Amino acid sequence: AVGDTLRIRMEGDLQTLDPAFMIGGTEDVMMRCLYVSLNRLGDLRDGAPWMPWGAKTLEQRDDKSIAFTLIDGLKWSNGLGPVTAGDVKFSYERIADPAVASPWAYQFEQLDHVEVVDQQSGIIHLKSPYAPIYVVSLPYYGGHIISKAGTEKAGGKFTTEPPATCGPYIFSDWQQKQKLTLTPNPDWPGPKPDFQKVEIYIVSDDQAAQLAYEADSFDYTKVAIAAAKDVKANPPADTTVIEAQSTRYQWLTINMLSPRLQDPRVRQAVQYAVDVSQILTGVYNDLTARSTGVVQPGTKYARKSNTIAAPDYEKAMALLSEAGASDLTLTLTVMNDSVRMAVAQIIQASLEQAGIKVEIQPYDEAAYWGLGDKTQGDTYKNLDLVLMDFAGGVDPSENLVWSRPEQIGAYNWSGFDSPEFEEKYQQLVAETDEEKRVALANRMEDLMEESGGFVFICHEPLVVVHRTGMQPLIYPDGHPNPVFFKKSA
Amino acid sequence: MSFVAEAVQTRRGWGHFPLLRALASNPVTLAALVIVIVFLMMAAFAPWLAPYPPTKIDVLHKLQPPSAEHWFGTDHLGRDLLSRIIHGARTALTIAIGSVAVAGSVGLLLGLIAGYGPRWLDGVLVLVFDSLNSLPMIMFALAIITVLGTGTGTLIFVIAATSFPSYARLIRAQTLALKNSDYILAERLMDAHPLRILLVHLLPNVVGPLIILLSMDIPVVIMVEAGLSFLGLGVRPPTPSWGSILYDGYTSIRSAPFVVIFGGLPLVLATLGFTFLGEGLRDSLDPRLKLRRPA
Amino acid sequence: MLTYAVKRIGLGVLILTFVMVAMYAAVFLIPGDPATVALGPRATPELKRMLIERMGLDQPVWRQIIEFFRNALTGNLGYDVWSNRPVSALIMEALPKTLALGIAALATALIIGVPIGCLSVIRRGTVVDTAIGMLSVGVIAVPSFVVAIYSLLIFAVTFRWLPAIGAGEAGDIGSQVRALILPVMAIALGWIGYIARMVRASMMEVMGEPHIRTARSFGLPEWKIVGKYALRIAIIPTISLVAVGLGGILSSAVFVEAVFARPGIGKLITDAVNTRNYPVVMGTVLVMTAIYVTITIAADLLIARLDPRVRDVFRG
Amino acid sequence: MSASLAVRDLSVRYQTPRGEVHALRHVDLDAEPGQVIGIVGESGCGKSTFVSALANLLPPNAMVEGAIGYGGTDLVGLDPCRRRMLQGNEIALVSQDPMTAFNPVLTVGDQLVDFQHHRSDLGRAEKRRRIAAMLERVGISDPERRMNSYPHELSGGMRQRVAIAAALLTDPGLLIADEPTTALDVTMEAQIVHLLAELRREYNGIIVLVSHHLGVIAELCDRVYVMYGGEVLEAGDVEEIFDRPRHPYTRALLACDPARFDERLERLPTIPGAPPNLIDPPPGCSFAARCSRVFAPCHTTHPAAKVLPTGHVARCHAVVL
Amino acid sequence: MSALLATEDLDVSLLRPNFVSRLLNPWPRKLFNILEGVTLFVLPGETLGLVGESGSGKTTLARTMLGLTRHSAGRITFEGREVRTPADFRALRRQSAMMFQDPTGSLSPRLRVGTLLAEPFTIRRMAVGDRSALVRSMLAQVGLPESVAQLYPHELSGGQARRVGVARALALRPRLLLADEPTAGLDVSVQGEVLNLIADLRREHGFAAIIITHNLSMIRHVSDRLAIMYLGRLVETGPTAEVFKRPLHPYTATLIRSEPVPDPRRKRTELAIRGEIPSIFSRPAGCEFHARCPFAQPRCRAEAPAYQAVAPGRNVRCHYPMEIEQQERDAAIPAPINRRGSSNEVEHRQA
Ligand SMILES: Nc1ncnc2c1ncn2[C@@H]1O[C@H](COP(=O)(O)OP(=O)(O)OP(=O)(O)O)[C@@H](O)[C@H]1O
Ligand SMILES: Nc1ncnc2c1ncn2[C@@H]1O[C@H](COP(=O)(O)OP(=O)(O)OP(=O)(O)O)[C@@H](O)[C@H]1O
Ligand SMILES: [Mg+2]
Ligand SMILES: [Mg+2]
Repeated sequence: AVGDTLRIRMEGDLQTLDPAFMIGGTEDVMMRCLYVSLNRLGDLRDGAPWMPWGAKTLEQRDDKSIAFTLIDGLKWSNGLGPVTAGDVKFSYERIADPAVASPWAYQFEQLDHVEVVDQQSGIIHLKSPYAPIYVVSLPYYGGHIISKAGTEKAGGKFTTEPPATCGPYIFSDWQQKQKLTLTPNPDWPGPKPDFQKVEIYIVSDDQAAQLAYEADSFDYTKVAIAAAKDVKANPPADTTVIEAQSTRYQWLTINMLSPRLQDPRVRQAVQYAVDVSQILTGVYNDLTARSTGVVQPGTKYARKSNTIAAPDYEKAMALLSEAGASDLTLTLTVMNDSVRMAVAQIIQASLEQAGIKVEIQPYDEAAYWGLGDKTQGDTYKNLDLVLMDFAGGVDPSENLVWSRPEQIGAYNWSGFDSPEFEEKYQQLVAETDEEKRVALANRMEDLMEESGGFVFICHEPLVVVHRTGMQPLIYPDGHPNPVFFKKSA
Repeated sequence: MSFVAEAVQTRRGWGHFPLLRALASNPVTLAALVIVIVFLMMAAFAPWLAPYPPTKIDVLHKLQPPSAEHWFGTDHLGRDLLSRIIHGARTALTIAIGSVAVAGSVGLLLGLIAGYGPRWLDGVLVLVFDSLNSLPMIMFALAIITVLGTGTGTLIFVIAATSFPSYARLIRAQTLALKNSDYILAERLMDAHPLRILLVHLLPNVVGPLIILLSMDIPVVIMVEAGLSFLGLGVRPPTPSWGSILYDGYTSIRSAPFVVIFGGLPLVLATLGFTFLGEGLRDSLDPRLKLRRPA
Repeated sequence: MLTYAVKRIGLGVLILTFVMVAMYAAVFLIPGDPATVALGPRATPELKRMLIERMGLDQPVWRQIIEFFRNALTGNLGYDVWSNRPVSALIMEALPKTLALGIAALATALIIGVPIGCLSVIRRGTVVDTAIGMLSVGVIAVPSFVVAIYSLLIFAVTFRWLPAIGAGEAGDIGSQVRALILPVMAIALGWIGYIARMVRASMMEVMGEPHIRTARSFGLPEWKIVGKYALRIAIIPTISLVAVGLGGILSSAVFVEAVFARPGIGKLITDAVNTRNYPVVMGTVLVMTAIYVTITIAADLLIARLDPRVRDVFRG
Repeated sequence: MSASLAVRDLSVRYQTPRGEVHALRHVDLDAEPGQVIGIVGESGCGKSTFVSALANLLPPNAMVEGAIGYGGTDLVGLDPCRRRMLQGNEIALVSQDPMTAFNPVLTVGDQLVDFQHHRSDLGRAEKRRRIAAMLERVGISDPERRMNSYPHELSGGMRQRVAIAAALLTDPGLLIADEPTTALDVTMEAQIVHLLAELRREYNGIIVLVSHHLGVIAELCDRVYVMYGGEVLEAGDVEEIFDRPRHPYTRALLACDPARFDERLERLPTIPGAPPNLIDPPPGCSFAARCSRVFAPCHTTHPAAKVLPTGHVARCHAVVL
Repeated sequence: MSALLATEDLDVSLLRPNFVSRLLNPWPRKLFNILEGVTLFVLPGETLGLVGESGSGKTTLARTMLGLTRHSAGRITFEGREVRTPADFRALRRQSAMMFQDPTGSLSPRLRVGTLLAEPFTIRRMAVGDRSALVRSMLAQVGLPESVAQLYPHELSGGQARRVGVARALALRPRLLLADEPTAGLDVSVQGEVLNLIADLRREHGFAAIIITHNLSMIRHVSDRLAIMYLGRLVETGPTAEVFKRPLHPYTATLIRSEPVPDPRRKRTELAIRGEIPSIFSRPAGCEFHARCPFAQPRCRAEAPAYQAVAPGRNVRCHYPMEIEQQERDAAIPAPINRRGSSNEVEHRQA
């Protein structure tokens, strides 16, 4: 049975409530409750369409300007007065300001400035046309609006105690690494959320979380992929299972900079030798299909198919001997959690069939991310194969951006250096015509696969269980927005 | 003299394996000895004993419950669990015996130096021992493993480096106790070289309790390896180890509990085996032996 | 006694210094920085630089260490890289929960393990002894996560007797105690075996001593001989063992804290290590080492209380 | 309480991995209340085994045969519960090493209170009063303070006094002292011997005193049992044994004691050879291998115990009635 | 004849036995004298008996003489030359040998007797032709069968271990033997064997011996001179026979009288000495024996007596040496505390 309290499980604790420095996960969920953004997204199962939220109106004036008007009665807590267009200007420009060093600055890279028209309305001016702004920048992460006066009073910086909030809920209690409690904001002018109280429980272990869900400790939780099959087959009582594809996409990087992989035929041999279907069955329980690229499947931008769609060990071996590399040993670098290790072992076994020996080299998360960083030395040139995954977005640009040449030595670990790709990327972000954008995105993924630097695996499945008596709303990033959870009759 | 005759006779009567016979006289110790020997055989002859290659993946038959083909079932990648456990014995015992041997030798050496050497050196060494003891293990393990990379050698190094202080303390305490014993004084009186005293007279007398302690610590090390596997710091996959089997089993503990159960079984058996063997050794070597770890 | 304590504390301070130097060396060795851990591809170089500066890692190591100790003396253990909350506050929130867990677990283990060990000695050589021996050594080898998961399944999911996760509501002792039961069980089980074994071993040693024969010669009942005459001596090595164990439990409660989603020191330090949140790591290690040192000193003093022979040596 | 002691044909064997040790063989002993029985013999001849058997404190690997009659009951066949009732009540033991005889972590007073557990009629305070009185009695000054001391705070002599006090507290009918002075200095030994001598004046139970110090035996005992190789070779009143020893072993033993000679000896007298192996005791007389008066039957026939008119009992072929 | 080894005013001081503070604190705070003003000599070929109660410092003295314990004041001379540096002591140790109190404990437990016996030669790197022949001859010398060479120390009986100790000590033909309690824990017969053995070997090789003991009845037969120690000081020295006949110090007299006599008709009725040896850490003021001395005078409580020569070869540390006021003293001996009930005694005698 669903009560007046919505109990949600998240994995990590809160670090900061400053949108400019937030990390994700719990923080984003919290901010969706505490702040407003100009627009918001719908459920990912509906394709996550965007709709106005903190703005009464939000319209594209021309390629480079968007006008907005805030809803009436939005008020800051702490007696800081009404929420104004000035606050919007402050929030966006702050994140875009390189001096602030916000990790989300890239989302507002194209922001020129925000023009304040009057108290409630303003115009967002872009440097160049940037179509993804409605789904990438405005509804989440950096799009949350903070109080100019409050922030300035706090010295321009704050972390877990925001100087003022204006969203449907207020942050009322925090038990470190255990529980966060949100209660309704009496000043909230918009539609009242269904739930009187939101509790966010912090449980990092998926196994434990599932047990705790069954023990009725909360009403909504993500489930480990390994357990998904079981949960689907025997769901706990009074439970609905949601299955979706998340925006986390996984692929195998084949590093062209590696001395062992300079020859395109060798890279292609690797591409031919990875049996992705085994990974999907073995690790993901066939909950998800093979991805054709990095772009979110199910959107119009997804490629129709992979160029190399099925493993061909003979071909791989032929390519290898052609390249004179029949005795190839490669290391496969991987982050040391159970899912990724399982994928790595299947890749290892699969490459073995083509005569490629693979040594798995696991790293802990922090060490792993430093491997491709050119400021940390030359390791990025020596990686062979890396199993990678990024959390992406629904707009293709968000996922393709990391393969740009300028990302070599940062996050383009394939060493994929294609001028054509860069050109197409620039066109993609500026283009507003959907047809053309689809063609651009598809071409970019073709380029990626042709380079021999990538084997696309999948977009990880998202499995969520929740009490039947409610309707959750999940953003494409896989995290819920508690404000729009509905009690079903 | 009849006493001498008696003594000589008994020596002969006991034959060449008095220790083995003494061990075998206690049924529990005998069982422990058998377990340990079985595990050692398993480790030695793993490739011949295992019904399947331990790394053979078969995703279509993953997490199969025990059956005629797979006596212990299969793991999350469809590998034969029994084969992995048999091969895992090799990894587990290599790491356990390796690190215990390394830690034991280092502890022995430093303990002797601390106990017999000059007092300032003793102070420095004790400080090192205590500090290493109070250093958080995971932090240390993480530092070493990220620098050296995972692998059996690294694991042995990490475990040895964190466990040798307790052996060193034991040896030091023993050495201090023996340092002023009459026979060491007698040797000093004959102007025996300190090195000779250390190696010929002190070493053989402190090493006994150490060996017993080491044998009882072997299962502890196996558990530590399992714990490090749990943190993703264990042996490099797909090498099977008891720790990694358990770790893999954890993710499917609900749907396929047999993985954890069969994966944990050798750990429990090995613990029983080595612990009781160690206790048996202690009882038959010297019933009054003080096996207390210095705090 | 006092001079002894002062000297031990001096030694403790030396150990602390030593450990902190080692920690800084480790930080120097371990690759990775908090920004890349938290943000992955979104971490900008500027942000990384900013965080490194905030952690003071851009300074020479010796300067960092001196700075750290100078601040630590004033109670300032640094600030969390992200939330900028004082590390001391984080520790103060996590520490009581872990202490409660550790102390409760070891107390439980003592309360159960010691009598079992005694029983084993009273019934030595019998089936009871062998059974206790097998069981107590056996449970040592059962990984605590297995106990944790299955106890969750039984007591929280099936019977719903006890809460599955968390450390209970702040200020509600009842709920805190209820939340403690399962984690305590998971940790204590292995320790029960360990303590029972330890008590039995040292008790068997004591039982061979002449004063036990004296007690026998006066016809004292076996339970009294074991439970009073032998235990008083046999418990002494167990105490230092438990002290070291308690020091260890505080940071090795990681698995159990993960499974029961108990916010504690173990979780704090592993999270901090995993995210390279070095100020938190340093502060926590300092506090944990200090606690470890304190506990061992306390154990020594306790032993001195229990063993008059040692006490006289301390009196000096 | 007082009753007489009659040991008949008592044998004790220890089970060891090397074989059975025949530590005590066919020992007879009689004692009346008020008597002090001395047991002498070389190391390893079974003295401790014998008194441990009397006090029911043999280690688990011991097997007992024969009978120990005490006040009409046979202690050997008694069930453990009844036997324990006798321990520390009827029979008390003062052991050899005062350094280790007391529990080091309990105060002397605590232990002495516990040792009176048979006296359920007394309260703790009364028991402590009795202890104080008894400590005073054995010559410990300031008994109240001493009761609160730990054993290691007392000197060896004092601890032995406490041990004697502990034994006396239970009003035993049989007081056994196994080498009570061996671990002590001459001066302490003299003081303990003196204390025992003083005590026996008012004590009316049996005292069994083990010692290999002939002087102590001579000073304290009424009757002496000379043991060798697990057997009693000669028994008799103290003057008889010291003045007119009949068994060659007794004679040799007495002759060895340098304290018997005031003038300096160039060579100290000795008994050549070593005691027999008790795993495989000789079939004949156990002293035969070392005896100066050995003749044919000694090696083959086990000599019977002969009762001499003087009250002597001797196990020797050479002794004629 | 000039002394082989002599000590003059030897002091040995030690930190209070607080091992923890010794462990942690290299600077000693308080000193206690374990030995104080010991002046003693041993002549070549002579046997000196060193007697005293437990804790009186006998073992410490022996160790100090060989440099195992450092002295804090005074001199040690060997053949007239002062022994001071470690090298001097090494040279001294080459010429002397020591037998320890615990016979088994002074043999390295993991080595066989054969190896142990050859050790003095191995350590000094002396060429020995046939090691087993050497071992055999050493065993023969102390009357042990060859098979003993194969045994470990714990397999030896007390007497055998003593013999091995003797063989080892005398292996290098020392000029001085220090024997610490050579008969402790042995049966009378074995005790005689060991002492006879030492005496025989001494006659053969002519070394001097210092025998430490508290067994008076034994020492009177084996020593030429006696030195009596009390609380770290010498209280009396003199030829053995004379000391036994006419003890000068009351302590010596009480020691002799405390020895039980193996004769049932000579039962002691009075107690020769009361009380216990005081702790070295709290030495009584004045004469240290005054608390236990039956003849203590006010002066004894106040003033420490000097160690003075009263007759040729006889020294005593007492204000009132015994023979001077013999009469008074005999009168002052305390009345017997109690006598055995006579009727009882008679009954038994008659039975
Ligand atoms: N628990 C035991 N197990 C086996 N043999 C034993 C045991 N106790 C004693 N013995 C053996 O029994 C024999 C007699 O020993 P006991 O202790 O009675 O001699 P004792 O006369 O008291 O000697 P001591 O004078 O040395 O005390 C010895 O040979 C001894 O080795
Ligand atoms: N290393 C030491 N540290 C502290 N005190 C010591 C040390 N060695 C000896 N003593 C003390 O010096 C005193 C004399 O000891 P020593 O062993 O020389 O006496 P002893 O006459 O040989 O006694 P025993 O007859 O018991 O062997 C004792 O009170 C002892 O406690
Ligand atoms: Mg005995
Ligand atoms: Mg001594």
